Amino acid sequence: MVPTEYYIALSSIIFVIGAVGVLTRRSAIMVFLSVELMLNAANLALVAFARQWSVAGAATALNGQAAVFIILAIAAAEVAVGLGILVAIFRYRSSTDIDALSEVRL
Amino acid sequence: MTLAVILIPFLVALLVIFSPRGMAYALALLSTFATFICSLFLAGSSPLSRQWIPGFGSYFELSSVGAASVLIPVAALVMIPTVYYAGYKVVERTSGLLALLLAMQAGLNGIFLAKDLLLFYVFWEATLIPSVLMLGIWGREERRQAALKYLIYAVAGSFLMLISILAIKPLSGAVSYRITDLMATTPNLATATQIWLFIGMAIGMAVKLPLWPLHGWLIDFNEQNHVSGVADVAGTLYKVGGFGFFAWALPLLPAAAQSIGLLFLILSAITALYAALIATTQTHLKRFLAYTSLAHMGIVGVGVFGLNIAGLNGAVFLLAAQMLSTGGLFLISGMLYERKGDFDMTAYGGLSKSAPALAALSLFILFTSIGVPGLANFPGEFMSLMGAFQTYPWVAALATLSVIAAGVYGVNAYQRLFQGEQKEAIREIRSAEFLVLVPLLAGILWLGLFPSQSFEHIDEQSSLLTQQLEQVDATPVKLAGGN
Amino acid sequence: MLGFLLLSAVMIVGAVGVISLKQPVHAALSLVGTLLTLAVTYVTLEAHFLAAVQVIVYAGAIMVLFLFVIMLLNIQGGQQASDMKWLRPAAYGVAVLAAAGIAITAFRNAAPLPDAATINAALQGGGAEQVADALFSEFVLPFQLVGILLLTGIIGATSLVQRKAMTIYGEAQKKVVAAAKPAKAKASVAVLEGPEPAHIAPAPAEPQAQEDIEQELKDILEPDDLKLIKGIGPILEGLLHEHGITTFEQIAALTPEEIEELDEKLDFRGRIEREDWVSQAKLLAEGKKQ
Amino acid sequence: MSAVELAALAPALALLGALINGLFGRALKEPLPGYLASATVGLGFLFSLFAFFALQSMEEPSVHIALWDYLKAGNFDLSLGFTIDTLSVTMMLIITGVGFLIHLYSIAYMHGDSGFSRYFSFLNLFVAAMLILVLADSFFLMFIGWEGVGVCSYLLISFWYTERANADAARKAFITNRVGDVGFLLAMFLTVFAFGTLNIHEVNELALAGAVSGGLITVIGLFYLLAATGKSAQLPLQVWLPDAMAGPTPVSALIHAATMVTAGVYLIARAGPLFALSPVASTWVAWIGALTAIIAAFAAFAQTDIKKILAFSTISQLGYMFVAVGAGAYWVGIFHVFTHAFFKALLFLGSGSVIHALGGEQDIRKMGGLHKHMKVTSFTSLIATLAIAGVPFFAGFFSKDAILAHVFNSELIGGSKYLLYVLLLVTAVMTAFYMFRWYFQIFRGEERLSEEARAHVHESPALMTVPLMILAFFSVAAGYFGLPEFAFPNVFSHWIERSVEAPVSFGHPSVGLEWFLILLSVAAAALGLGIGYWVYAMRKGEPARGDTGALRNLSASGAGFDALYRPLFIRSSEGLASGLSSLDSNVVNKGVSQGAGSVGLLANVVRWLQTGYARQYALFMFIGVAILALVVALNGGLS
Repeated sequence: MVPTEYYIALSSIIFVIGAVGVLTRRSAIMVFLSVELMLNAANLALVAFARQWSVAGAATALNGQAAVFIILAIAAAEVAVGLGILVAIFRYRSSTDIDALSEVRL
Repeated sequence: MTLAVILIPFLVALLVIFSPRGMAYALALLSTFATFICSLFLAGSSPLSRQWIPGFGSYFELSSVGAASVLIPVAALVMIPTVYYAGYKVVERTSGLLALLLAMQAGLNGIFLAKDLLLFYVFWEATLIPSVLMLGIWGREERRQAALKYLIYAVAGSFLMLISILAIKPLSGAVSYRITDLMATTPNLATATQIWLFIGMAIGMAVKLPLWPLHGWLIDFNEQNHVSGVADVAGTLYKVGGFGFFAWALPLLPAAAQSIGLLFLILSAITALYAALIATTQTHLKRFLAYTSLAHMGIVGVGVFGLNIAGLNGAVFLLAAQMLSTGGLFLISGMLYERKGDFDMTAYGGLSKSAPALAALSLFILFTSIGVPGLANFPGEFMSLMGAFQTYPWVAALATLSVIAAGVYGVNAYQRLFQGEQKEAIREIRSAEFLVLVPLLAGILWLGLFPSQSFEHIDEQSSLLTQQLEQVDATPVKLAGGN
Repeated sequence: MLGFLLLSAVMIVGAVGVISLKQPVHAALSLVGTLLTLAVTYVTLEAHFLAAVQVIVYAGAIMVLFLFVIMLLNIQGGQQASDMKWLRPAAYGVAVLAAAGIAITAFRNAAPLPDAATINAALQGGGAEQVADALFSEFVLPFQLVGILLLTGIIGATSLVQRKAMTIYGEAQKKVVAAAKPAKAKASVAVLEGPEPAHIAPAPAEPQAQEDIEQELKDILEPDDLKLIKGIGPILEGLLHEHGITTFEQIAALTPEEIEELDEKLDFRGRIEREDWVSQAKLLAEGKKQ
Repeated sequence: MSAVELAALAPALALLGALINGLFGRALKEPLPGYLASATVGLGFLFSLFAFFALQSMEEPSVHIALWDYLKAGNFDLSLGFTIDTLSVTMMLIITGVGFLIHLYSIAYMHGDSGFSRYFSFLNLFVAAMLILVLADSFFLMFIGWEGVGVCSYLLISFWYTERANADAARKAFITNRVGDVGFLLAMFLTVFAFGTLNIHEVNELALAGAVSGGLITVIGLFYLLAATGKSAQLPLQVWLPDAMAGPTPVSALIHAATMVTAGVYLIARAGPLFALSPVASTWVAWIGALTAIIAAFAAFAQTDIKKILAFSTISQLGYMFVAVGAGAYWVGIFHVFTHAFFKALLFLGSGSVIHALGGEQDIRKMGGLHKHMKVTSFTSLIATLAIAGVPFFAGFFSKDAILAHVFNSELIGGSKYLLYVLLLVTAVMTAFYMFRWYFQIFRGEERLSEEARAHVHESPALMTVPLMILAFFSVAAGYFGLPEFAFPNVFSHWIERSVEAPVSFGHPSVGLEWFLILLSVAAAALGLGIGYWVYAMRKGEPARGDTGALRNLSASGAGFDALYRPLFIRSSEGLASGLSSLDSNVVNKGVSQGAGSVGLLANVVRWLQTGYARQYALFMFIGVAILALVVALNGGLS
């Protein structure tokens, strides 16, 4: 079996790729896609840890996987609302360039 | 009773938000009356103590012993006409404003009653929200700027204060955040540690006091608040910085108070003189009032940092008294604005002719504000300055000079508004408006003529504080009358 | 190990694709690939139920939603040059450091895996039953909360997307009703007052009204390039968008009063009339239909 | 309640009158508020009389009446109470007696004024405050009255507020008084510092017992002196009193001549033991008094306003009183307060009668020959003029002579006393001179009335002339209470010295010298009157010549103090205030909102970071993550 650290390394790579995407892409939808990458990287780490810490008969063995399930559900909600905002913004400005959305500035 | 003065306004505030205008008004008024009546029975009411955040060693502890049983009734008294006037004068989103006023009162009472440092902080911050919202929603054209400025000052100050508050328990090894536990251990802290903690707390409190040069928010805050002056009254009640020093910073960190109190005393004296001088030049009515109240706060500071029991008592008393006088003046500014739509004092003149009663009442409150004896501010002002004089004569003498400037700005304002040739006749005070001022007048006379009871209450707390202060210092603080 | 490396390679390539492909559709598809690979990886980690959910919910439902939005909004790739050029190299640098940090930690703290039998006994393959056990005992409160969150999300998303269409639909409905009455009585043409956003469209009869609704919906979702009107630049276009004007038809239908109002609100100083936007827009609108 | 304690009701009565007139005055028909106000003061006078007689038959020197505990802080205790002793009762008699007459007079004088009830409300309030001032058993309560009379003075000077000049005059009076009040405050702070109490009796006892060092007592004394100069219009705070004439004339009579301005003298007499222990402070008091006396007398020369001449003469006479109390002759100071109250009130009321008769004319150049139109006013004014000039057998002669004699014999103020004596003697000549001018220009000589005034002129109604006559009687009679001690029985000194027990001793020169001193002061009065007669009656004086010498201008400008103070204090403090104001709004306040200024650098850094670009914020966050990860990694993992 492949040891956990390899999965963690893979997870971290996917995570930073996602992060780079968030930082470098200007289209909001692309930023969204990159965020999904980051979420999934975290999920991968959780699943890997669930296997690492599994002890026979322990009730906590599946905690990692259960957490992943919850993250999935939250991700679904996030995507739904996020895309809704995206559509609203697009209507308003006919663009999804997030650099143009700098009203939060003081 | 102890809990009631917080719960009544708070719960009614919740109700009021969702009520239609008329009902909200009635409810809010009822609440202020109920709170006032409850507050009268505060002295001697039983304290309250429950575990609150056990892991943190924080208690939900309230007690009315001391300054609270003076400040809360006065604030409650001021709230009655304020809410009355707000419901009567503010037309847009009245329910919301009333709810915020009540929430403000609840938080304020919490600040005065809290005997647990964390609880105190929570109330301290909680009151920030209604005051910002009132400014941000009901303010005038440049309210956003003003609110932002206020927030920056308040939040930055509170942040430093929070750090000190969180640090004080672990550093001192106290078992809880209750003041009794803290007071038992914190004086043992090294002086250097105390000074750092003190500075953190002091900045947060100095912003709210406010102390020069951290007073920048106050002027815009008052200038931009709703023209009725209602929110300014709430803001006036909210000047709790002096109370913070009195009730927390000084008793907890006596060594720091002894070693750097003088710095703050000098700043207070500067504040008093500086603000009073500037007030003499102001022609914008609300800015004028802002500076006058700042000058009062300077004297409060002088009383507090004089570290003398007479001055401490006087400062807290002045804090209560100025609620009445400054609050009254803000309400009068609202009445004048309603009549003429202007805060520029030079646009007025000779109003005594058409509105003699309004002029007389204004003069009465103006005289209160500049410390004419027999009226509310005077005992506080006198004792503050006198107390500080016993420890640091020169600084107190400097601050006393502001009395002259007070005379100048007082008669300047009266002359601009009410004397001279009448430029334009205005409506005489309505009976509804008269009712607004009556409770304030009663309070002013009561505090001005019979302050002894209030001083007794305050003394219960300040004598504890002076004991703390004496513990640290090898050379005891010279007390008034101690030959 | 070989399998893992292979999966990793596919996943990384997919991830890089997500962030580097120009067209959003391509990027999304690349993400689907990555997610599917991840599902397979879950299987190797004894999480069968999650693998299935990953495929169904993530690679399926969520990604379809993405694709739908991308296509609905017709988002094109291609970026203008950013005014924060330094951001890209900085991001790469930080990314490498962060990844290195995490990886180093992982390898330095490497612990031996429990033996296969223990894992099997504990996870039991991570089937639906086992995960459900955990969810409904240990995680029951978070699970409920997630349910509420999803519900809130649905409502939020619906209201965000639907608001404008709903109002327009409501207005159009009124028009239909209003139009139907005179149509029955005199079969004449009813002229109606224009709702906000400014758009006056005669709705002679029911079938036309229905078409109108569709047309308006289309207007909202598909803005015209107002910059084609001489005198309107990107800034003015933005301002007009803010006031709900996105199509040529809307400009063409502006009444003199409305023009005056707009002029004042947007501080155009009479440009609308001077440059005769209305007739320009009329021409353009006709051109669009053909 | 004994007869003595009844006196404590007097301020309450006046306060009640003020309250009724203030609240319901507008509902009352015109003369009623006036009679009501007069009644309260008159009743107060009766009570004072009871106390006066009761005190005479009493063993103990004073009666103390506790009012209520005002406040308490630590072991510092402020309780309010009245002291009724010979000194305070004397003052009460002056205040309520003269006050009563002036109230009556005002009913006629203020007839038809729209602020009739307001006027009487203020006047009553003033009497109440003044009574509190003199009855106070502590400096603190005295300060309450002290500020109270200041406030009432402000209200009454600006009584006709629609004219800017009146409001300005009131403002000036109030602010100048405030400067003195700060002196009072600081003096009280020092008193607490030194004695631990503000009770006057206790302070005096402690001081006499030697509980406090002489240096400290001197400083305290000097601050009380500053307070006294403010209220009593002495150098350097005398500038407000001439302007205060803007108020109604009876107000000038009551407040700015007979009562309020004497508060400074009263204060020093009350704190007599304190001053007696400090020759330095006493010398200061005497010198300030003497300088004020002569400078004010000089300033009175060129005044043309009927009331301003009297204002400067008031300042000058108050200077005399200061010299008296400075020399340690406390009863003499009070004696002059006593006699001065009558003849100065009479002079003012006489002026009021003239102003009333001429329909508001106040310029003495446009008067003259009024004697034949208003005989009562003229005769009574003549009596007052002779009294203030120090002509023998009139009240002013006795008190002024007592002052001169006591200065000459004083052992408290040391070597400079002869110089002071000469100054006062010169001032006496000047006083007689300008008072002659005052009387002659108004009542004698040729008529210079304007057409309008001529048509208007008439003797005032009985309500005004009767008080004049009563005051005229006392302007003569009051002096006989305090005949020269060396040859006659002097009831006044024994009476006052029951209350003021200050260890001051005076030299006792030979009887011949005493008579010589009296002769000197008679000569001074005669000389002044003679020069006056020569200049104004024989040579037809100033109205013919339009004199405009530099000296004359200096005199007309009140010795130039206003011109000096304007740049020195007023302009400079205004400049400072507006400078601070712009500093505050441009630097201190802009600090946060505009990123510059006080918060400066930090604000700029924060602003640079706040670009509004979400991606940039994300980068910062990510940098944080990377740092965390690296720190954990380099620290060797998590465990």
